[in-house]
Amino acid sequence: MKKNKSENEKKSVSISPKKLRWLYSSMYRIRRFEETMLEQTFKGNAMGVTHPSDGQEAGPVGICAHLTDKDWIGSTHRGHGHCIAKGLETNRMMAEIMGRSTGQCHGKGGSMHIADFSKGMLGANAIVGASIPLAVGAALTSKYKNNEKKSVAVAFFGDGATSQGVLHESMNLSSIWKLPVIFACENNGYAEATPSWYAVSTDDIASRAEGYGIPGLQVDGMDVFSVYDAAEQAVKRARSGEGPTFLEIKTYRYHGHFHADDPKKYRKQEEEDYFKSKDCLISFEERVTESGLMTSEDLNEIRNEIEEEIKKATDFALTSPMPDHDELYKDVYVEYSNSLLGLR
Amino acid sequence: MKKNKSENEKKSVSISPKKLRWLYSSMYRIRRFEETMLEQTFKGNAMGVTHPSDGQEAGPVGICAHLTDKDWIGSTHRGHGHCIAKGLETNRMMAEIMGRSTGQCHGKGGSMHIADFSKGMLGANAIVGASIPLAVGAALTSKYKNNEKKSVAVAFFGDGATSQGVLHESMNLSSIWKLPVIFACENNGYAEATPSWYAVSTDDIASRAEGYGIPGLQVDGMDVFSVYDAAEQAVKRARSGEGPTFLEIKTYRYHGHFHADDPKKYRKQEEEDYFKSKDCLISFEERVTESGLMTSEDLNEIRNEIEEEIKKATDFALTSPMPDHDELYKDVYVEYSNSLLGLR
Amino acid sequence: MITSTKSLPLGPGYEGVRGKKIRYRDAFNSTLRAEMELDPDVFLIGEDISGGFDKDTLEPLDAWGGPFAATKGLIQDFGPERVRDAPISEAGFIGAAIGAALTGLRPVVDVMYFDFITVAYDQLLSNAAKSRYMFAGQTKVPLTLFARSGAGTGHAAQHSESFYSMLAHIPGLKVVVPSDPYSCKGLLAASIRDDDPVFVVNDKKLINLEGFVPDQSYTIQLGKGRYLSRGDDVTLIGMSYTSVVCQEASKILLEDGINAEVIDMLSLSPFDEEIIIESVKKTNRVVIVDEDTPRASMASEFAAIISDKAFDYLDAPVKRVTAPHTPVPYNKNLEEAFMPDANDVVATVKSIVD
Amino acid sequence: MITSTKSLPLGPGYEGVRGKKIRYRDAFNSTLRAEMELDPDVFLIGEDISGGFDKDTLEPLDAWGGPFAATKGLIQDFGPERVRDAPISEAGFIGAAIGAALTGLRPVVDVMYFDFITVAYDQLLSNAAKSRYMFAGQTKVPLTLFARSGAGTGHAAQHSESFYSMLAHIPGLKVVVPSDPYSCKGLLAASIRDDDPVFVVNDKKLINLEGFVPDQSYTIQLGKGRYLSRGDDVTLIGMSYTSVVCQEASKILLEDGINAEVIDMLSLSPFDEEIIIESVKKTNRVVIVDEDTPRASMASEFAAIISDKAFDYLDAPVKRVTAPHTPVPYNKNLEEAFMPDANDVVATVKSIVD
Ligand SMILES: Cc1ncc(C[n+]2csc(CCOP(=O)(O)OP(=O)(O)O)c2C)c(N)n1
Ligand SMILES: Cc1ncc(C[n+]2csc(CCOP(=O)(O)OP(=O)(O)O)c2C)c(N)n1
Ligand SMILES: [Mg+2]
Ligand SMILES: [Mg+2]
Repeated sequence: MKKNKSENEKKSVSISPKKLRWLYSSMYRIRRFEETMLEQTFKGNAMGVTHPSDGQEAGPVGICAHLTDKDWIGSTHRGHGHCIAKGLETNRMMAEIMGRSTGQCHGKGGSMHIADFSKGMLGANAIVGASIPLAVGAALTSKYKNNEKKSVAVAFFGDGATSQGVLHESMNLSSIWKLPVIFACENNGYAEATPSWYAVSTDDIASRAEGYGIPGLQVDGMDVFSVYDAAEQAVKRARSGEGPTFLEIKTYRYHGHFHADDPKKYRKQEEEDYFKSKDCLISFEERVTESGLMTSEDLNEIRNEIEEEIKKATDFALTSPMPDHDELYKDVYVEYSNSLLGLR
Repeated sequence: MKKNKSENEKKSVSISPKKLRWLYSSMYRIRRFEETMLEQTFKGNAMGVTHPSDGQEAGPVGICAHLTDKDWIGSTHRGHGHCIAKGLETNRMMAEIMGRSTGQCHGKGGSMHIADFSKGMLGANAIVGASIPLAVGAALTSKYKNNEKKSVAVAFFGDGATSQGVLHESMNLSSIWKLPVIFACENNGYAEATPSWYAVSTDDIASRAEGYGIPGLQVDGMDVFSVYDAAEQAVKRARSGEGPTFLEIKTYRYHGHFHADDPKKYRKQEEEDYFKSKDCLISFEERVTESGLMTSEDLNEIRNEIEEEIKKATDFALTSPMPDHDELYKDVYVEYSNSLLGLR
Repeated sequence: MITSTKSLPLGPGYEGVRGKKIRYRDAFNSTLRAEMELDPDVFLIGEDISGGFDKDTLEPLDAWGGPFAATKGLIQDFGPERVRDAPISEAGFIGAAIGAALTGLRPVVDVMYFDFITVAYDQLLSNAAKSRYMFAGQTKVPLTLFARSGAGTGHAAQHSESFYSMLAHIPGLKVVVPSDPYSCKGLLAASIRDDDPVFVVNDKKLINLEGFVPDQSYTIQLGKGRYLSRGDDVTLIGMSYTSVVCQEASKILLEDGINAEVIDMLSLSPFDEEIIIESVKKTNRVVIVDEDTPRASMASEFAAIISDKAFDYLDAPVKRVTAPHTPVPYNKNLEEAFMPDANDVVATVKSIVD
Repeated sequence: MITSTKSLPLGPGYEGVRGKKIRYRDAFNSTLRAEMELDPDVFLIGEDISGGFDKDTLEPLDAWGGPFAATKGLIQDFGPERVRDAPISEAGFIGAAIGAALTGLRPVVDVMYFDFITVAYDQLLSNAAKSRYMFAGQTKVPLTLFARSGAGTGHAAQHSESFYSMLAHIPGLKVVVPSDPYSCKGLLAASIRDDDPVFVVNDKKLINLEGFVPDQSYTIQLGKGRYLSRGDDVTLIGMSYTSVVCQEASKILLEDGINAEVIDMLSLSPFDEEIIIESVKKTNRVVIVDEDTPRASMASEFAAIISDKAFDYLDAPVKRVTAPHTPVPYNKNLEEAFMPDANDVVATVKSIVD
């Protein structure tokens, strides 16, 4: 198995200024979205449970940097980062989390089910592992339509999800069918409070993929350039019809499992400190300013734009109306029919 | 991964005469049971579909040689060989296949659900893959009771079952919990008519186990001594508390998937010829007579005994009564209660 | 009278229409073929539907014609991309089929035995049935699944289930239970063309049943039942194979001067509330016949609907004749006792008709 | 009056018995503890029930007290063999629990959210529920599973199900739905001691409900319902949280001079047919209230039983008040509209009581 541990200090140079800007702004957008969402959750403005992904930004951003709206991603309960990296609008996302009619799913899906099919976002899924075969199916559509070049699929999932059998079924299927799919395992070390060293019988998850004839790469998920490079290879492989790749992205979630969880109860301070010292935003900032690719002013400007955007998104959400009562009965079936819908 | 391809010509010498006798008689018993059962199925005496395992005898026999009634096995739709190797009585098995009250399950289970808990046989299972976690559970009981030395569990399943996610979940669970379980994959090259080279994304299934921290061994399943040796290691590992082992047993079924299936439609004659040239009975006979461990007369005597046994088993089954009507309602729950049982 | 655009809930009565007597299985197979010809986005996934491959040429062999020969001949004509043979990974490939449906294809999945859907139950319930709702109509799941249900073939407890009521319970999913070659063709075509996930349940006991099937293309509207015979004394409600059982029972009853009206539900979700109410309002008595086990079943559902919406018209207790609350036994005497038959129905009718 | 051997189907009326007011969750937790102390073969499996481990000492941390704090404190006292933390492999570890049950242990499984049982549905239906039958009584499956059901907490479509009717449909499985701390203790103890597989459903809305619980050990017989209040005008049938809803409704109805009799089913499989029939024979009117979706549900089942066995006593249509046939929406207004409430019940009662 090829390890790929950000030895490629030079890589950033070959990325276009526009893309660099995109990488940073996307990561910062996720960070601020999650922090703001948490604030709003604690204010009682989210309607349910929320699972923040701050700390993990480099994974989805490094991968989605290679994707277009025609490519698909599947996502999880911890899905806001995937959504933002895939280009969803933060205002409609925030509105969804607040259960508003202007939300991405009219307030019917919520934090764990944000979807935007126009952006290639298949919908976040709250059953651990369950979205993995959906991404395989999107890749199947691509192959069926002879369209690998234009459309590949990425399944995002956590270390905990590797214990679900459906991942293994999905790896086998996509391997024998040579589907353009990427298995993106965000290994943040924990599934709820349970550490992956307890629950996962290997410390090299990527190596499992080899038993399925799938190349497995382990990457530093705190470094967007590492992820970017590995994803580039994987996406290329997919687009050229060579089949699936497995990426294990070593990362960390800064907050608890969900908004009200205190991770200090089960994680050591030094572990948190270690990952925070490698923070994807700070390391990006250092890298690009040191190499002269971007200036502090550039970065500052981006941050200000995003602050503004997130503020607007929050206001948009807070001032949006609740969905009509009628929404309860809509979209169960394509044809809206009262008689299908039971007794009240 | 350690390959173990019957280089151990000498091994047979160290096996006790009694055990050698047991190996041969068990294999022959399975062979004749399956052939007789097929005859009876075609005569209309079996009540449903039957899946013969002749050709595959060396696998279950080589493994169960190391087990006692306190050890457990889980089995499949193709389970008669496992049952016989585990010491079940052929008359009650035949009676079960003929749906008789004297059958192992009073005629309620049939060919695909033969069980004998007194012999450590957890019950055959007709859902592909579904018995694997049951064996893990039996191993868990053993560990819970601090009883690994006395009780280990073997999960038998086919190459087709390796595509079921529950196998992978079971491997991970038993690895992190260090359970005394053996994953015995009988790779006969086909799942129904579908070849494993199509459906399984690796030609080294045993190697997948390594991704779970489980040693994987590939053995010649036409040679009972090869299986015997590999199983010895695996059982020892389990009994000494070191955890699971995965055995891939390369084997072949001589008949079709089920009684009425013609395998010529999807298998090549030369493939069949190749495996039949390595037939477990013939190769055993050659080995033991050449090395002087047993004589042709010894073998002949065993065969005659078994012929007699199977004939008696068949007569026993054919002359046994059908179950009472009341059996329909029994054993749904432990407490037999009409009021639980619905409307008729 | 029969057109491909108009639905035909009422079944028989198609005299003058060109057609022939064929088996249920052949109606199924030729409908699959027709729908694949009609729409290039329709494709099949299932275990063994290629029936093996030649090791040297990699050509599919179609050894079995797929499970129950349902897909026979299709691999030759449509190739392995449109007849996609799957490993034994129901959760994986049904999940993949849902993903394909979400992204624009129309997958049709052979689940083989009905029982096996439990292995993929989460994909069916949490993804296929809910995606459209959770995502507020952004997407649809034009997925069709089919499988063989029912006891009667000695396949024992894990290959003989009829638990379609559990599927009909699930909002977002549709369930149909054709009972003859005619309804098999019309409902399968309608299911494949439908934009929601539909589960098509085929009772094994129907597979070789013969019946008249029009040559032309047609669909039967999902959610519509039909009358199989008319009568004034009692309503018999059947579904899947029990529609055949009800017809048998009605013939026996006729000899005793009891005129039974037989309704074949055809669809279980959505289902035809009107036809039930209409009939019971006339006959004032009803027996619901179902091979599924009784608790929280479709038989319960129909009884509940009737005792609410036709209450004022009922002259006798609402009766169910179902399988007992037991798994399916192997022994064929027991298995026969498990399945509701015409005698059970007749006896129950007589208990409520004076 | 209360003894550990005698069952107590009737609930309240235990004046003079020592006990205290505690929360449902605490009744659950202390009963788990008591049953583990009583029988060394009882052990727990579930995700996060150790609540993490210290990397250096390998000590369990019990960070959460398990999902919904149900297992809080148990890992410390019983250790990791009896409180076995599982990876996210429901099919695998529920299968393993069944295997352990088949070989002599009494596993108790925390399924966390009710919805997740679909991931292990095959193990539940094909193995847990059928093993004893298929093997003709050679074995038993003394397995208990528990999970949290219900809408009302903003968990949206995949974490809010109440589809217990699908489980009650399955022969070989038992299902209980305690509705207060008292029944929680008695039914959980009975379930763990029972030799068949039992699914204990805990509605999230009940978790913090307080109620009187006797100190002593007792069980409530599986399959028995109880009266929560007596009346002559109409029978309200509740289960799980809707028993609370029915009580609320009965108070409102009383203000309008309508005396409702409230039945709390407590068990769904087996269920207490007699109590339903007895009550309806007296009140002649019935409304069944259920948060599960309506089709082929337990509400349907009770309606079917009533319209058969109490038919002659009915003076009005049999009514159901249930969730609509939709997934659970996220937005809290919609979610509230999804759940049946006391006003829905009152309105329905008024439609059948003159
Ligand atoms: C099938 C299923 N089982 C359990 C859960 C409860 N659950 C939600 S998130 C989670 C942990 C997931 O861990 P991981 O996959 O590592 O993702 P992370 O939360 O770390 O992003 C669990 C157990 C669930 N949602 N679905
Ligand atoms: C979950 C499930 N899917 C499909 C089947 C149908 N089926 C029965 S046996 C079989 C092939 C099994 O192949 P393998 O595991 O290699 O065992 P073998 O028959 O070769 O012994 C299939 C697909 C089943 N019984 N259960
Ligand atoms: Mg994680
Ligand atoms: Mg095989």
